[in-house]
Amino acid sequence: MSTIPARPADAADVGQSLLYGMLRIRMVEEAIASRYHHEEMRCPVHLSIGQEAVAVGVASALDRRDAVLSTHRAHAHYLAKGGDLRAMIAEIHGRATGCSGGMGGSMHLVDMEAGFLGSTPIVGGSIPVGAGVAFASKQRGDGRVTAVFFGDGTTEEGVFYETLNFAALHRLPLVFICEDNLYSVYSPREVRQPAGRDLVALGRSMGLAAERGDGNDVRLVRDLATRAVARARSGDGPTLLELSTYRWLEHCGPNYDNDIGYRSEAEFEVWRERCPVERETARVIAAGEATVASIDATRLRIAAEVDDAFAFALASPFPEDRDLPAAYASPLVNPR
Amino acid sequence: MSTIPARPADAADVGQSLLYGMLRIRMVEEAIASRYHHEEMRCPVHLSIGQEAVAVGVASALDRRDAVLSTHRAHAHYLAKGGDLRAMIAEIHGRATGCSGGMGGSMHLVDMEAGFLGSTPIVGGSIPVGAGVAFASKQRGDGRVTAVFFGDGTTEEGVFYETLNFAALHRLPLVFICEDNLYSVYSPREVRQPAGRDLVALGRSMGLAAERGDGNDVRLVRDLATRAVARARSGDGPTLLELSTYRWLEHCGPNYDNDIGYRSEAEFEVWRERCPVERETARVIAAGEATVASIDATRLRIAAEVDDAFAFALASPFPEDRDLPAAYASPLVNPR
Amino acid sequence: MTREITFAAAIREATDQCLQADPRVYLMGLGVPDPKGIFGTTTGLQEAYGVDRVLDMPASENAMTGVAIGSAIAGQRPILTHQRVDFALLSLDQLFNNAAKWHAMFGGQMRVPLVVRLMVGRGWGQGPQHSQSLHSLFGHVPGLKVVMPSTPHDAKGLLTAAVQDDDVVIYIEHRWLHGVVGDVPAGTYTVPIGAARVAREGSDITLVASGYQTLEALRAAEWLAEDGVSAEVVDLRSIKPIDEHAIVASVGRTRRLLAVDGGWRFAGVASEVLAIAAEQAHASLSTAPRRITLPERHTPTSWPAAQRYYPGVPEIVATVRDMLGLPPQSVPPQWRESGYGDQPSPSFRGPF
Amino acid sequence: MTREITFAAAIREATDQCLQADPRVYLMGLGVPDPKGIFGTTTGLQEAYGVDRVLDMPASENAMTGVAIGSAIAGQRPILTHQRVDFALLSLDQLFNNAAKWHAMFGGQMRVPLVVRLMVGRGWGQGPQHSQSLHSLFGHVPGLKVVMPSTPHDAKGLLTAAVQDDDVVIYIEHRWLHGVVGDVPAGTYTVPIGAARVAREGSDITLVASGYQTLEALRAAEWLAEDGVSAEVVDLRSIKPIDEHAIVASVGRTRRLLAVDGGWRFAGVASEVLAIAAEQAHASLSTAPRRITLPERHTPTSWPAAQRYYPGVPEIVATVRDMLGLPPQSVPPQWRESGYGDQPSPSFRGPF
Ligand SMILES: Cc1ncc(C[n+]2csc(CCOP(=O)(O)OP(=O)(O)O)c2C)c(N)n1
Ligand SMILES: Cc1ncc(C[n+]2csc(CCOP(=O)(O)OP(=O)(O)O)c2C)c(N)n1
Ligand SMILES: [Mg+2]
Ligand SMILES: [Mg+2]
Repeated sequence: MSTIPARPADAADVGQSLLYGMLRIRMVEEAIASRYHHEEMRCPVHLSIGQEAVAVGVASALDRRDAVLSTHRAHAHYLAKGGDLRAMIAEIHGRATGCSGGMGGSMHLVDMEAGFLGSTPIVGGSIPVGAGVAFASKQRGDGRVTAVFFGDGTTEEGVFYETLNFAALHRLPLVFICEDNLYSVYSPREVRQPAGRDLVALGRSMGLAAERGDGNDVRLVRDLATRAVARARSGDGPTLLELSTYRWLEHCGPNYDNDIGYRSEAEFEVWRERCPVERETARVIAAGEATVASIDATRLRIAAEVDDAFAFALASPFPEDRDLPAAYASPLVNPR
Repeated sequence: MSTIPARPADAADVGQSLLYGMLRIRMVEEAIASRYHHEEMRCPVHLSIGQEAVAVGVASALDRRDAVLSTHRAHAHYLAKGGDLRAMIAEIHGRATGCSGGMGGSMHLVDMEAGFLGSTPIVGGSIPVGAGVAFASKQRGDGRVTAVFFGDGTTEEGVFYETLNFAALHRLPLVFICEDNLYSVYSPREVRQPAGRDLVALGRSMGLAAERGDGNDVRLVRDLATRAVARARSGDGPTLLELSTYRWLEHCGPNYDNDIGYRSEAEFEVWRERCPVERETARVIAAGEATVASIDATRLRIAAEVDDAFAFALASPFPEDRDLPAAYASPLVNPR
Repeated sequence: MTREITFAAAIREATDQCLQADPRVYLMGLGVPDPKGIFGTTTGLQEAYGVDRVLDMPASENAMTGVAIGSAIAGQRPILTHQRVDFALLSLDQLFNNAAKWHAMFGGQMRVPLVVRLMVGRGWGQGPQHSQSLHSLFGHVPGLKVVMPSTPHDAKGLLTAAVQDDDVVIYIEHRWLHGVVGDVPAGTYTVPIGAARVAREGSDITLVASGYQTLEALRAAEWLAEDGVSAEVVDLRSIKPIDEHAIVASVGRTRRLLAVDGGWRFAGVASEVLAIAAEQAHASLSTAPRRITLPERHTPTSWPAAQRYYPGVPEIVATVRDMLGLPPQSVPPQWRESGYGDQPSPSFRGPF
Repeated sequence: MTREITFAAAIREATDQCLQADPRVYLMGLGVPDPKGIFGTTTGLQEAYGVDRVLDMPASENAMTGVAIGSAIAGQRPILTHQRVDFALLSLDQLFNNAAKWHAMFGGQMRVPLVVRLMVGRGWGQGPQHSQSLHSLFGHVPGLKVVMPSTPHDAKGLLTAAVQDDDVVIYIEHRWLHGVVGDVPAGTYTVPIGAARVAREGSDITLVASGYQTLEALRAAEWLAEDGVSAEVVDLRSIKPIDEHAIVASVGRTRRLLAVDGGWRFAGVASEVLAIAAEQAHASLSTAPRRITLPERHTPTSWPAAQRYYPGVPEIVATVRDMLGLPPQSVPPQWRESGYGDQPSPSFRGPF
């Protein structure tokens, strides 16, 4: 085998495509981080390095027509769901060719083709919207499943609970994915939630199926998500998955920040050891599904794709005002 | 003994004072209902007939300096906490002598002396305010406990969960009392919450102590509340109590409404049988703590007090505009 | 062939026809299918269209607004109701941050054809938290349209237009209008969003009003006419977009302007009306324009105080006379407001 | 003896002094004690005053506002912060239904001495949900005071006044002001809430501005002066109560009015300024007053588009010249805005 396949052709390819998906996200995020100081990407970026397994594992359980909604930290979800890389990089560069035409930046990604219906940075804001998409699926019987991603800090917003209740009440085809990376910006869990908070018990008491798992184990994530998606698809209602993981870089921006005082280098190192990409790489190689050489070849292929996306973005024009969408979708009636 | 004591003098009086408290609320509410058609009480009234035991049981566990916040259905809580009857009836009549000076009506009761810090009709709205009062107590170390009352429908508002989290995080001296009367206005549980919702498990998963009980058994309520208040007072954090009960009259207004179609006469009859006042009356009589005659004497005493309150209200003036509070507490600076 | 029905019945009819015409339309709100049927505006609709299309909901205003938005971007056309505007304050995150922006912030790829029906309470002790009229707030945010009918005809036509519109429309109903009767065509029709109507022609002054205050302005104009003053009444019907042309054209004719709004003064719709006139009709104005709005206070619950709180015919008449340099004159009781204290009519009694 | 510090440092100093002076004062908000310290405005305060008085909080804006209210009625004096105004939309139920009304709706027996610090984002791709300037909304609701300083001096004085005030004060900080340097007395002092300031005297036209737009108005006035036009700049400082007298007095002197506001147009503060002038200074106005506000669109994230989105010196100068009947003239680059695109200065770079 020369390179890892981008999409699984058969069962044997699945592990490789999981690895491919994670590697690709990792390399895209690394490229954003390394080029951010050029000041061509003039918008906040919340990178997902260290958290790739959640996005890839969940997306691997979804069909292309299924829907995803996400947050400020959306690059991984967008890419894993099949969002267009060029359009994302162009959007982060504020170009007219960006996925939101320059209205969104990193915090408002969208790819309608890929079923990525939007990511927004108001904490909790996209959760009920995802439930609404699932509600429409239920009303229309279109068989679509919706997944909403959010962080551990988001479980402090009331709208999260309101949405759990509604989803359970109507047995919506919906999967809630909580990426627990221990922090909300620079605030550790202990200043935000009481010790011993049990989100799985909470989900169950609200009437959902709920499970917790290692969010850095992409195959476990895929398995949990596959069960959740099957449950949703068959009308058995929503599932809440809590997946533990860790963000390697600063909350917003391209740098490491273990030195500024809110977390320790030692803690970081523990999680660095649990790198989801390295773990899956080792597994794939051990299983003989890929070799170091084939993975290197894949890296080269991804690097070229990333270079192309940045070149595309930098070559794209900025939007003119006439290209920008109005606040209203329908023309305002001029009654005269 | 001639009548039931208004306040417990010693242990033997407790049961009687619980009964007294409930009887008094019942008779006040009945008087409001029977006189409502006079159209002198020109404001919405949400009566508590059938739900007296929750208010009285909880209040009996609180000290006078402890704080209570409540909702649109607040008469029982206000009276049980020691709120001034004349001021309440005058407020419902829109008089200047009302507890809120004519700005509140039935839905905004207050008695600062009695520690009744306010009731408001935006569902869920007073819950975090209660937590704030408890937070101030913690900051100041004043030993005060706060109780917040709300209905089962209110557990659908996000702010309820946000407040549970904060209260558990800071181990606030707070008791949450959910009066589960099966309905939110005319909407039964099944259109609002999934079957099998377990609020006690939910409270525990959020990090609170939580218990459920028969809200029509005033002694059980008192016992549960006493434990919760002790926990709060000793710094062991908040408790969520879910107490099942039933509202006899229409959601808002003075009438019975089992005929309009949202609930059955049969259901009503089951709950009518579980009348908290009758149950406690039987218990007190069986225990020899009171007699039919002594209770009748108490009724007469209460009836006189109620008549006095209505007479006081009707004799009171309406507020002049100059008596009404401005929107601002401090005079607006006129800088010139 | 005229047919008179109530404002509430007109809303129900529009909803019924929209549900009938388009399977994507659905209706959701606290109490929508209950025996009171949102003051009669939704009665029987669940029976006719089923529980999937006409449904109750949990008391979760913010999430339910998000759900409505999500369903709208997925192709549905929700109508969400709240029995008081005041409850919608819980959902302004979803309305302002998401509903108003979803179309634009994703480059115009999605639409949010959402209608939110909000009711303004008044009288019978509604008090500080059940009587706010917050149309100005909604109007401030780009991406939201805001309508505020004053007649059964417009109630039906604007609701139908709102449901057919591809944007978010905030539809504001004054509780005292539900019982008002008027001519309503039986078939489906729309009233264009963004078009005011000259509710009464006049030549001495323009009264710009909306919603329930239009009725007060019309009553004031009637009494003024008895007295030889000719007031034109412009019923905005839509708050946003506001019909600048209609305001400027009327002021051009009458050369005087009084804005009568049912909300608070500061940065309210009346401020906007005056600003538009000042910018675009400064030269036409023969005297300083004025505003009649709620006082800078919260609604008292006590009914006599509440009655004084709401400005109506007497205040309008007094202000108009003053603007025209006429001496004060008291308004006979039959021209004052409704004359029924804190109820719009004797048959309409609390609690409501 | 003058001492120059930044706007952010002035806020920190006011907070420090208030915490020091009154044990009832406490400070709460997402990230308050974190290493970034709310853009440097809270750095070190937790170390100085302890975790009970300077604390982080869960991402629960509505409940935390209620908690602040509850603690305030129980005698504390909370300062609550949100890093973006946009997040406060989640708490408008508590702010509008409770904080603004608690005093009045219980007959004046309680007070809510609460300060809510809200930050307006701009530039570096803040985009539709992180750059709203919603002061007009807060100003609309009786019971809330709203201040919006434009200088380090006023930032400190208004924050101290807000903390000492017995009402709810919404304190709005523009992100681009945090780095601005100016004279700030070291001791405790207050700037009265409700009093505007004439930031520059002039005789040809009055520019009424607030917050960051005051800087644009001042820059425009400087350039206009080079060109022989004398513009007076009134810095509102307080949005609510608004200093009507200062507006009317200035317009009485200059006979022309241009309101420059950083928010949207419809029923915004600029509308209010025009309405006040139309009502109270109609006869003084020699020409129609105008407004410069944000366009009726959402903030683009793309930086060149965002730069065009925000009106500044060029738009002010062009409008003033037009109002004075002068021919258009282009503004040299050094007078335009800051000249640094989507940053206020080159040292101030994203992400922020
Ligand atoms: C309503 C709201 N409150 C606060 C913020 C500021 N904020 C931005 S990202 C973030 C962290 C949220 O933490 P979490 O959900 O755990 O996501 P993570 O960043 O860790 O992926 C916060 C609080 C916001 N954007 N929206
Ligand atoms: C935010 C909000 N939403 C809706 C309402 C309308 N409403 C008034 S009382 C009520 C019922 C609440 O039910 P519950 O909490 O069970 O209290 P109960 O009336 O049964 O005592 C509702 C929904 C409201 N007042 N506030
Ligand atoms: Mg997190
Ligand atoms: Mg209930």
